[in-house]
Amino acid sequence: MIQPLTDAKPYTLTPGSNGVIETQTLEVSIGPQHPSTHGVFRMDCVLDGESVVALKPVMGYLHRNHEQLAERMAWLGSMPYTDRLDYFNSMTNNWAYALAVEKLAGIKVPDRAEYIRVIMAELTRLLNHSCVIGFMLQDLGAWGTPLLYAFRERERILDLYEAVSGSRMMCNYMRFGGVRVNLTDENLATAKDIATRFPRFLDEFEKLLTNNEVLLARTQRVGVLPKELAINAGISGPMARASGVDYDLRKVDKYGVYGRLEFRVPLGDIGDVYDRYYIRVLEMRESIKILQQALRDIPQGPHIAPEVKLRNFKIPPGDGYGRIEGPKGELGFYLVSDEGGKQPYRYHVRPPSFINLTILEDMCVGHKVADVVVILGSVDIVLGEVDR
Amino acid sequence: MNVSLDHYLMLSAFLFAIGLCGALSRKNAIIVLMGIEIMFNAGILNFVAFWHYKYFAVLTAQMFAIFAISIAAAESAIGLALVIAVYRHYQSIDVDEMRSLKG
Amino acid sequence: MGFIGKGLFEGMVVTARNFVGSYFDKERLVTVQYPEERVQVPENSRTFPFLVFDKDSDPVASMRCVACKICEVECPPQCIYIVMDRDEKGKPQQRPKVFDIDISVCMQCQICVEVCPFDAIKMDNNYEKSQYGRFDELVEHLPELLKSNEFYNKIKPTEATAVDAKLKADAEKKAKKAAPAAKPAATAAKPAAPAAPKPAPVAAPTAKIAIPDDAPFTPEQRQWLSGYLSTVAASGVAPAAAAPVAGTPAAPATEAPAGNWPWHDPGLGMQRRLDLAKETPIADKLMAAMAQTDCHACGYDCRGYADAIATGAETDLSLCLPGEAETANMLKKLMQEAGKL
Amino acid sequence: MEIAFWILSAITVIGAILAITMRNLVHCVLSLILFFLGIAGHYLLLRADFLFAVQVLIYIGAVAVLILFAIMLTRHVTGTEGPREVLGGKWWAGMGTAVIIAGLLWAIIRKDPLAAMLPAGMASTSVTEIGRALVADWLVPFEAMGVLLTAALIGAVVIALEEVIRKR
Amino acid sequence: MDQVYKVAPQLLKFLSYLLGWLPWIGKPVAGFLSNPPAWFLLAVAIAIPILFVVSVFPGIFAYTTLVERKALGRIQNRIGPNRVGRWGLLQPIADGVKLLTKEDIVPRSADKFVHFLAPVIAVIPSVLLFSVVPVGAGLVPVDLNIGILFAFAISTASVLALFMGGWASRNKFSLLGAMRAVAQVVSYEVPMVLAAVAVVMAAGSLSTLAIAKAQGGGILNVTHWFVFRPWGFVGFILFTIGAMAESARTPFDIPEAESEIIAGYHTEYSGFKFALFQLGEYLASIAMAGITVTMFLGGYNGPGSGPGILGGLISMFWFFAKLGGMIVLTIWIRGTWPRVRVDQLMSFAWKVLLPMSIVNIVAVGMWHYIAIRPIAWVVTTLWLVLWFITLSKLAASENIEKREYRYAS
Repeated sequence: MIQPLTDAKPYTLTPGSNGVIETQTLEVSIGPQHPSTHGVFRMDCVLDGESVVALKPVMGYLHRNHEQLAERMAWLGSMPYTDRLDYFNSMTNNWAYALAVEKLAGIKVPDRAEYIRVIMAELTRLLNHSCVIGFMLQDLGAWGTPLLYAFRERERILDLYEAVSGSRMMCNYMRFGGVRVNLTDENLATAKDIATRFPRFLDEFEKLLTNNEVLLARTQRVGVLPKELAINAGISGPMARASGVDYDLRKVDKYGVYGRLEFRVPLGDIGDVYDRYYIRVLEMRESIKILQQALRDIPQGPHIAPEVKLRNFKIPPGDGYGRIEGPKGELGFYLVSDEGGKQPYRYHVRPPSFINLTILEDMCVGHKVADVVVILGSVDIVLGEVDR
Repeated sequence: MNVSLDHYLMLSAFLFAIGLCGALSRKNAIIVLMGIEIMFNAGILNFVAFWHYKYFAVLTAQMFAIFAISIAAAESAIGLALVIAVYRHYQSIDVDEMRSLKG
Repeated sequence: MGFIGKGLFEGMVVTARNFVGSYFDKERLVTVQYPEERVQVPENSRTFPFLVFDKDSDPVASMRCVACKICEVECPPQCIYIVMDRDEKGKPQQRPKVFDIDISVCMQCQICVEVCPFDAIKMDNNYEKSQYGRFDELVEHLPELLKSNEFYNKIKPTEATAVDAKLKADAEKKAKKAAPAAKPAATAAKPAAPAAPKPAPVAAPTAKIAIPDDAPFTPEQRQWLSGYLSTVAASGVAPAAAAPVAGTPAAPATEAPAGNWPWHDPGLGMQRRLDLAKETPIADKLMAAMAQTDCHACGYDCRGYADAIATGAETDLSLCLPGEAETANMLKKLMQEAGKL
Repeated sequence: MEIAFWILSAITVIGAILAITMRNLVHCVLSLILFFLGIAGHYLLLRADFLFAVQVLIYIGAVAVLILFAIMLTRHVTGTEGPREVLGGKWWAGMGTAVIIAGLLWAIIRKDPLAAMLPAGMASTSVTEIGRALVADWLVPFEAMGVLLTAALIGAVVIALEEVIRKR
Repeated sequence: MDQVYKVAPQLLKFLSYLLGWLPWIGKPVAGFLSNPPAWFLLAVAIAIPILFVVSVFPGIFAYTTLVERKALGRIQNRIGPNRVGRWGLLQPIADGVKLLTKEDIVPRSADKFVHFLAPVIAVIPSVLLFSVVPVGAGLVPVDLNIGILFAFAISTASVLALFMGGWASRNKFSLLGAMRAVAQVVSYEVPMVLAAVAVVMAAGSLSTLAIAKAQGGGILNVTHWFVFRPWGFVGFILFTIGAMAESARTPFDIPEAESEIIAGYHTEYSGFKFALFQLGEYLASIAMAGITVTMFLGGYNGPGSGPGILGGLISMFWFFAKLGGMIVLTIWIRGTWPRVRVDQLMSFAWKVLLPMSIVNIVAVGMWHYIAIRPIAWVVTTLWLVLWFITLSKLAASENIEKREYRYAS
């Protein structure tokens, strides 16, 4: 299914092979400087007229040595760097890393901290999904309107982030064994306000676009990802669920307090761009439910496990893999601690957008060049995470 | 000096010769087609010139011009389709290389 | 599904509503006209670090930073550079001579603030730091970094109040501890070292006699005097003279000892400290080799680190940041002398 | 009138010559468009408004664009022919024929008594008249033309998509 | 032009009255103007419409960009330009200065001559289009008897500029954009012309002035607008879609789709050449809006319009108001809809618009031959609605499906 591009297949465009009018194929390098590659990402497309006959994703323009840096740094020192992986979802990145370290060090997280984490993660999901849809529609050519509506809502969530953690995007909020700052009642009220207000935004958003014939025609049956391919390629997150793979770590692992919360996992059947769009809308609606439950149930208590030291934090030798259901898919951190235990011996990130990106060619070939950017938009990548 | 029919006839004869030259001497099938278009236009110009200078009252010349333009359009469509078909077959649109009648 | 074009039409209704709404509804029009109006940043908001000092009259002397270099080490992108101030004799001065933060490298993660044991470095919320240059202009030096405690109180009232309360409590605790210790020191003149049995010659006079800030001395003199007096008091040579010179009867100790360790005074030189600890067990000697700031850069206080080395729990001898290479070498030497290395 | 005639004639002739002599195919087409424009100008000069519009609409809007498409479909997109020989093997024959025909026509025109004729009138025909003529006197040719165009349309599609159809 | 020719002597007299007090030259100039020779009158009559077209419509263009940015901003809950002058009123001037002072970059491998020529050619057809747009009662720069046909012929020519620009840039994105532009304009020309044929049939003339005149009368000069006829309404929608595609406005902006092919054919243009492309594009869009207004929205007709100075002014007001309305409509659409794909664009043109426009021509025939108006209304409406439903069902069945989503247990 997934063939390496060194394979000769995509480029052997011998005349007469496909039977249509022989046109000269055009090799177009979309990116690294392009309005809709969502960063410095390049797609080497071979076009036959407007149709894509081969596509090679080229990554690494934003490589920042994340893993090696972390291996030369104290455990805590990597926490702000995880913010910069997927800069839209720093909260969930923090959580995944904290979860991995907590597993490795055997730290118990207080209940309140778990609830705070759930609240933050679901807010992040709302933020990410609304913006992804906005970006995707931007790629579709809806000239920024949906994107700016999404940004308007994102602003409220970011304001809450800033009030809580001090920064809008680079939150650096989670700590091993809890969170850095406790949520005040005022913060909780803001979160509640967001949770009540968001459905209204979603309704407006859907009215703007879900039934829009142009959108339907552009997205349905475009970039289909079959279920088998999704499973084989290790796709996770909304993309896998849009293809009908019932895989949500919140249900599978029940990490944090997700076991106590009630929510459903929407599934698509076809796995095209429209499914990926609509699954995200439905997931946002579920996230709001989770938020409301978490805000209702959040207990009083400490926000961080008191025994965890900030400095000279050491972990006994061993390895551990912590993963969460990030907005983009399964975000995992694999950590190995060795003698001394002051820094990770090995630090590996399983970035969802990178792995989801690997099947870009399989989804794009045969479609028009205009679809490529939409399919890329529906994959939902952040180059900070892809290239690390 | 007033512009007379003479001038137009000379002009169109000249254009016709240019078109013929292009159609006969260039290798590229598309240029050959373009030469034919030039010849067509020269002919149509003749019609219109005669209409203007002599048969002003009747529309026959204009009708001829209209029909000629239509036919030229049809001809170029077919011609270019043929060029594309030939190109697909020979990977070339050089008229010199189209030697066989067999498809 | 209705007729084709219904979805298109509905979308146009939504945009029309937004168009009109943006004129009347504050919820919709969220734009802020930046240079004229600014959003009120939340109290927690953070941008770049600054250093807190307490007294406006003398920012450098009253800054809380002791140049322990914890932040320099812990800073993930390594954007802090500290050089400890030393007098001409090479004695550490308990404050940084150079404190640079490269704000083009700083990623505003607040880890320096979290790890600082002295509440000396805090996060500013000034987000207008753009400069015309890319290099020197983006490095902040000590003068720019120093901000008063009032400023800190102004930008982050809640946090700063808590910090002030904590510092006050700490100071009181230390003063309380110091007070009983100081009394024997004062009376120690005649009984000549009234048998503080276990460690070191004198029990009490470890109290660091600090010259008050309002005393008529230059900072250097003050520093020297404090050290001198402390030494004198500790060794019990001229105890009676101590009080009058100190100016105020019970000089509030800014840095009180935690135990009966006469060498536990960062104002003393290395040699002097080791002399004081000459007759003591290896752990105490090791402790005397430390910089005595109790900065926790090593993960312990000075006592704890010494004990950990002595018991073999800690093998890394280079953890004492304020002591720099001097301490590390001395530790190595001591360990070798003790035959443990 | 005279100035306009000479300018337009110059445009036309230059356009035509460039169209068959330039090496770059796209330049050829652009010159051809110049030629078409010149001819259209001549129509305007000859008071044939409708033909002017038809000329622009069909030749520039359709034929030229069609040729451009054909070039794009068959050639390197830059349209350059490279160092290859652009003239056919018997180019001198073509040139000769053209020169002889031009000479013949020239001689005939000089001889013809009609040729020195000056304009008969200045009023232009209205579109209404042309329209009426097309559906009255010229109905049969008009319909035949419709059939021809349809046939050409289908024919062009069939020829160009031959192999696709065969594959299916 | 004819109108101006009639009014010109009065105008010149007024001018001579104004200039008469000037020393030295005042007297002779006033004398010359009050009794002008024929050639001078003709020159004035030619110059005034040209000046009008060249000054008013670029002005409209400049402020269209401002209105577009403001309106899009408000649609997107932003403020839009408001720094240069009050409400950003001087923004177009600032933009112009900026574009004029920008460095003009020509790619090294570009075909320099064609690259230079393309933006110039882009503007010419757009300006020429205005020559047949009547801006008021009897006020049309040139009343050609082939008016509409002329407009179509000229607007087709604009595609050449796009092709030249895209091809000469030697940039693959530009070339893609150019090919898209050519294919799109050629395809949409057909349904557009056919939609216009319906109007021409109803008005019985190709002259734009005659078409506008045919829509006068009725209650308040409004009820006879063609858009208030079943076929006219359908024609209006068809023509508007065609005009938007022809001038590459959203949702048909695929030749310059910035999210796919950067900026299409003007990717490699900067500074003033880019400004010329923009000018040409916007002018074409405005001119197309003007022709739409003339053909379907009653042109200059409106309450109070008519001959004479006052009626003329009112008719100009109505024309420009409707033109503004059309511009706002395109901006509104731009702020709302996503872009269609190139193959969908083609199939939409050939499978929906073309049949619908032919059906519409038949509807006009019915309208013409059924003498009793109510019956004509019912019959044509039914005919059009039935076809519309059929065609839209056919089009929708290809592309659009209704989805249900399930939840994991």
